[in-house]
Amino acid sequence: MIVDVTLRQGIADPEGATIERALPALGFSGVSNVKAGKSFRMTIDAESESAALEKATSLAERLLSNPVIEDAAARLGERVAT
Amino acid sequence: MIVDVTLRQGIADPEGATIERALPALGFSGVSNVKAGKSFRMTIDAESESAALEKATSLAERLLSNPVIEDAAARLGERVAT
Amino acid sequence: MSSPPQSLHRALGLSDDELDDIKTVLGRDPNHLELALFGVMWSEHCSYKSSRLHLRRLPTTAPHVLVGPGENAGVIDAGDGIAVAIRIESHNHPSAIEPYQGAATGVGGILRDVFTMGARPLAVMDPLFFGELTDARQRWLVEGVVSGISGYGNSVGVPTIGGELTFDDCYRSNPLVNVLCVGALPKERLVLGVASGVGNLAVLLGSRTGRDGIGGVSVLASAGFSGEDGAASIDDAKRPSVQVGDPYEEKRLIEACLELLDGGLVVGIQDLGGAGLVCATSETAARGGVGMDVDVTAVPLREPGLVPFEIMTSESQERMLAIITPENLDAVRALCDKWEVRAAVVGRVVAPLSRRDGTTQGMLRIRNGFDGEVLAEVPASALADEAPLYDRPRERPSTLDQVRADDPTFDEPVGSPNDDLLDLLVDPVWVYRQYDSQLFLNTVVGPGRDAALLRLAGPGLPSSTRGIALSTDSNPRWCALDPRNGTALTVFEGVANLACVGAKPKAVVNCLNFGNPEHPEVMWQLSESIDGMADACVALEIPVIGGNVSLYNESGGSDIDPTPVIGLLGVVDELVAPPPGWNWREGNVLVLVGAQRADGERPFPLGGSRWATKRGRRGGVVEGVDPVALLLTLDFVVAEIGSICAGAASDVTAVHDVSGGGLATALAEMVAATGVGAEVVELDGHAELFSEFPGRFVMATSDVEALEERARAAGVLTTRLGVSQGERLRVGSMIDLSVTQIASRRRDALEEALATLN
Amino acid sequence: MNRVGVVVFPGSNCEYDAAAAMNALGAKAELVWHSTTDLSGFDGVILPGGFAHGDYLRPGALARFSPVMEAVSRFAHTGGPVLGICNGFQVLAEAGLLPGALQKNIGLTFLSQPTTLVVTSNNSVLTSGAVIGQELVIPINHFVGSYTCDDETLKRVLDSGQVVLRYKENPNGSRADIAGLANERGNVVGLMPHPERAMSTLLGSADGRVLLESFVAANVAA
Ligand SMILES: Nc1ncnc2c1ncn2[C@@H]1O[C@H](COP(=O)(O)OP(=O)(O)O)[C@@H](O)[C@H]1O
Ligand SMILES: [Mg+2]
Repeated sequence: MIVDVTLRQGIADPEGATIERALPALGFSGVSNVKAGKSFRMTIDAESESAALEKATSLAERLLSNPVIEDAAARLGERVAT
Repeated sequence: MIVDVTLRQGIADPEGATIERALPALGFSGVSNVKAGKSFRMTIDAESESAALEKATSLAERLLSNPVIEDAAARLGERVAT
Repeated sequence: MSSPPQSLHRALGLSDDELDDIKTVLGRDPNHLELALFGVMWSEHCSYKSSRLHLRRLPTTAPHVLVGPGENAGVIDAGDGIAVAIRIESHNHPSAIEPYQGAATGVGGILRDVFTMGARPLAVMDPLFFGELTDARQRWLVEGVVSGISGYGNSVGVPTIGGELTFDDCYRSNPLVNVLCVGALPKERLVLGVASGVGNLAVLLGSRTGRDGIGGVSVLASAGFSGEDGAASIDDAKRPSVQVGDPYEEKRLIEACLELLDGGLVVGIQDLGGAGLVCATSETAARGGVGMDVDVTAVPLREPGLVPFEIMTSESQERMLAIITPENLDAVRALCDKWEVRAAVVGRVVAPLSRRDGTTQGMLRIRNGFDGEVLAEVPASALADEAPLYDRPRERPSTLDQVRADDPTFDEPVGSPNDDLLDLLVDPVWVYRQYDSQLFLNTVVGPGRDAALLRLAGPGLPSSTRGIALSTDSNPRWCALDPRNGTALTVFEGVANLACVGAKPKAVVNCLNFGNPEHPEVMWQLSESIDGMADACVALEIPVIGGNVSLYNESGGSDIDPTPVIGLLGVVDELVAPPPGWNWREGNVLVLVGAQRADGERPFPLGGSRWATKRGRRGGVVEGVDPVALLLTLDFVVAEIGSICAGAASDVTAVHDVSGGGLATALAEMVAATGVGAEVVELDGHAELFSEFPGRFVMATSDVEALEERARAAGVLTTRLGVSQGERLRVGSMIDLSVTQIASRRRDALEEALATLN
Repeated sequence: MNRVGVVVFPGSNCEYDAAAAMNALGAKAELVWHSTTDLSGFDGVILPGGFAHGDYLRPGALARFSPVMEAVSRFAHTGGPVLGICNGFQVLAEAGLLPGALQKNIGLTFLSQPTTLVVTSNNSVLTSGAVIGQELVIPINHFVGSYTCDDETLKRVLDSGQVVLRYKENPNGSRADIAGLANERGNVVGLMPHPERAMSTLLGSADGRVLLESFVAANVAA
């Protein structure tokens, strides 16, 4: 299970902004809206995928994020095909 | 575009371990292998999805992760119309 | 300019009377934007409308005061061509909602107040107050606040050298996070936040503006939390978008601003704090007696769609407003580019309007484009200085006599004094270990002792061998019982802390954390507390050069205990050797120096002591201290320790003032620090062990006759307490503990308490 | 050593302290802005402590791309003495001038405290004047100071005497208690503790002198 924690819309993201500012000097152009976030991977014992997802969501909201500034969402652990 | 950065196998993850230790007391059982990672979301101007992915991968490897301790992978997020 | 609906002013926190005042000032109805500007500027937080009347009673002048209260920071002349700036502020309400960012932005804000004066910030202190450590939420608050201060302070590169740490359930939903900053500057670089020179430009430096804390600090800090659990109930309209601190931006801003000042490129400079741009522009204009045109469209935004009201009142962090001449614009831009600091011309200084009576009035005009539509036009001084002044009703709490009568001083002790003593020992090392306390190579005494002591040195300062000492103190339990006496004793305690490092007090700053001023009992407490501070400062001849008032610290209708935090700044004339600290050696004689008993009916009062509070006994009487004896004692200790700092040989090997936890705690702390035990005479029961009245010092000496002789000559009382020796602390028949037991308990108490809460 | 360049990145904060320590030992320190591309004329280079580029992303991750780093790398390759203190060590590791990486402390908090270090090799510009086994009390001040590397690298740096300083009591979870590390040649050294903060008993310890004196005594292309 993977929990993604991102800053809420409108909350300042100094880390993302600093990385973005540094990019042109490193030869990366055309990159914008850089946002830094956190992710947590874990194994959850549960009867079903939906039960696991529910558990992860509750974990995400109660422990892994601060809802005042962050959004959290849980997803199943397979890599999204690219 | 989203870049996920995770600690390499075998590298100590005190953050993940601390979270895992705290879980039972909060009433979460059956959660194991907690690993803390980072994610970076960004918009990349590119001609094609594959070009964007290539750019993101290069960014992931050259800047967003430290190969001594971290793995990085890029994947597509939502597409933004330009 | 359409006029707003009836209730808009109330939603903005303005009373009906205040709306009438605004109409009188303007001679017409205000529009929405104007009303919003008044709403934030006339909030309690920005205008001090409930406290200003009382603050006037504080003594604020002395020959060495260069800048007193009212500016961004107070400034004294510390000698050798160096001026020292100091300021304290609260960030209580934001920290209750998001402890990390609340505390972090508190540090950021206080630094800006200091470098605004042209001073390089050299040190921070952080008095903190939380509920008892009994649940995971308090732990979350403690860890969040401490890591916020650590995360911001360390990264921005200013050492945190001390603070306070108090746990009491009155702070359960209302943690207090106060931050003090001290900085230094070459005397001639002193600048004030003044706009002058018609045609000059107002340049906004630093971060882009977002919807951070709109109406935030000002509105939040001007209304209590309604529900039981502060954070849970603030969900609604009052919840501002939380401000996020960026220490890296602030670091570059500090360096850029100091370079601008060194280069003589600015006329005036002002930080953006509570109430953001409207506050900075109206205050600078008001101080300079000029008008200012502000172009809201010129303000760099972090996100699209902000309306003028949001732009003007946003509390986005890490921004400064510099007033410069147009000729210097290019140079200012170049310097800002070097530091990667954004610089945008957002305003112009304009001539004040002439009024019919021959006086002039500087107008703050908010415009849509420099030559565009005028969106708001109000007298700058009306916003900045002319908020209504309230003499709110005051009333001595009706329960106070009863509470005072319930005096724990004569309680029969239950259990063993050994356990009582162990229970009182807490080293906040878990907190201060997270703070860089040594940057700039000035820290002679860091956190964990009586006062912090710094060399008076820093980049760009004239050379000096002086030192500055800092202490923050509070005693809410005393102040709950007797705000006047309690506050005076708190000042005395701070001065005693300075004496332990050989420093003479030069200035006081204070942060008055109180409950809801609309409660007459709270106003009485505030007024009494201010009088107590004034009395103590007059007696000691110390000017109060700055402060901050944080009201509405209440939740669920109950107010915190009155919590005046006293910050003291002292100077050591010659600092070439460290003060002796707590490290006595084997075989020293231990002497109690100063008053032997309190000045009242109770020789060893326990009302408001930590010993009594631990037992749930919160009543009693706070006795006074004889100021004459106190002054003699302080002078004596300052002379003794000051001479050691100046490099002289001395028989004095250790010194520590008696404060929280009383004499027994002071002895145990010294035992823990040195690893050498002590054999101490019988004392007058648990009251003498644990009574906390200030003005007493434990000194250790290798030549007791010589010390006694010097004390006698100075008119200071001494008694021999015993001898430092062995591996146990024994006090008569009452205390018998091993050195390791004391040391490990003291070191681990806090960390263990936190660890049990998950 | 005559001229020492102290590199200043935006966000550095120990540059004045490092310069003061150098000057106190008779060298002449000059602050060098990170956009500099030429370090010729310097006899030694220090990357000081602080939070270069805010430590955003990872400490040192952005700083290693600062223009000055190419010059630092050239200077190092020609044998010039390079010292990275705290953040400077992180930058050198990110830049690949020293092996391994630094992670968050095991306790997940910033640590500011005195530590006792043991000199384990004098095969470096920082420890050449110290005695192996000598104990030094020097403070640490970091959040990201837990040294890590793979097993192979660990064996190599231990065997070759590249580990120059180890903690007597490991405060942060560093592998093999590593506090300071040199490159193979011994001219590039990084350490997490702050020797410049241990230059005088007035401030608590003078044990850092022996290290910085060694550095000042080092010669280019030693
Ligand atoms: N929050 C904190 N941050 C940093 N240092 C602290 C903090 N709380 C307490 N300290 C330090 O711990 C020591 C003990 O504090 P305290 O018991 O209040 O001292 P005193 O009784 O002498 O006033 C002081 O040096 C103080 O600066
Ligand atoms: Mg004290």
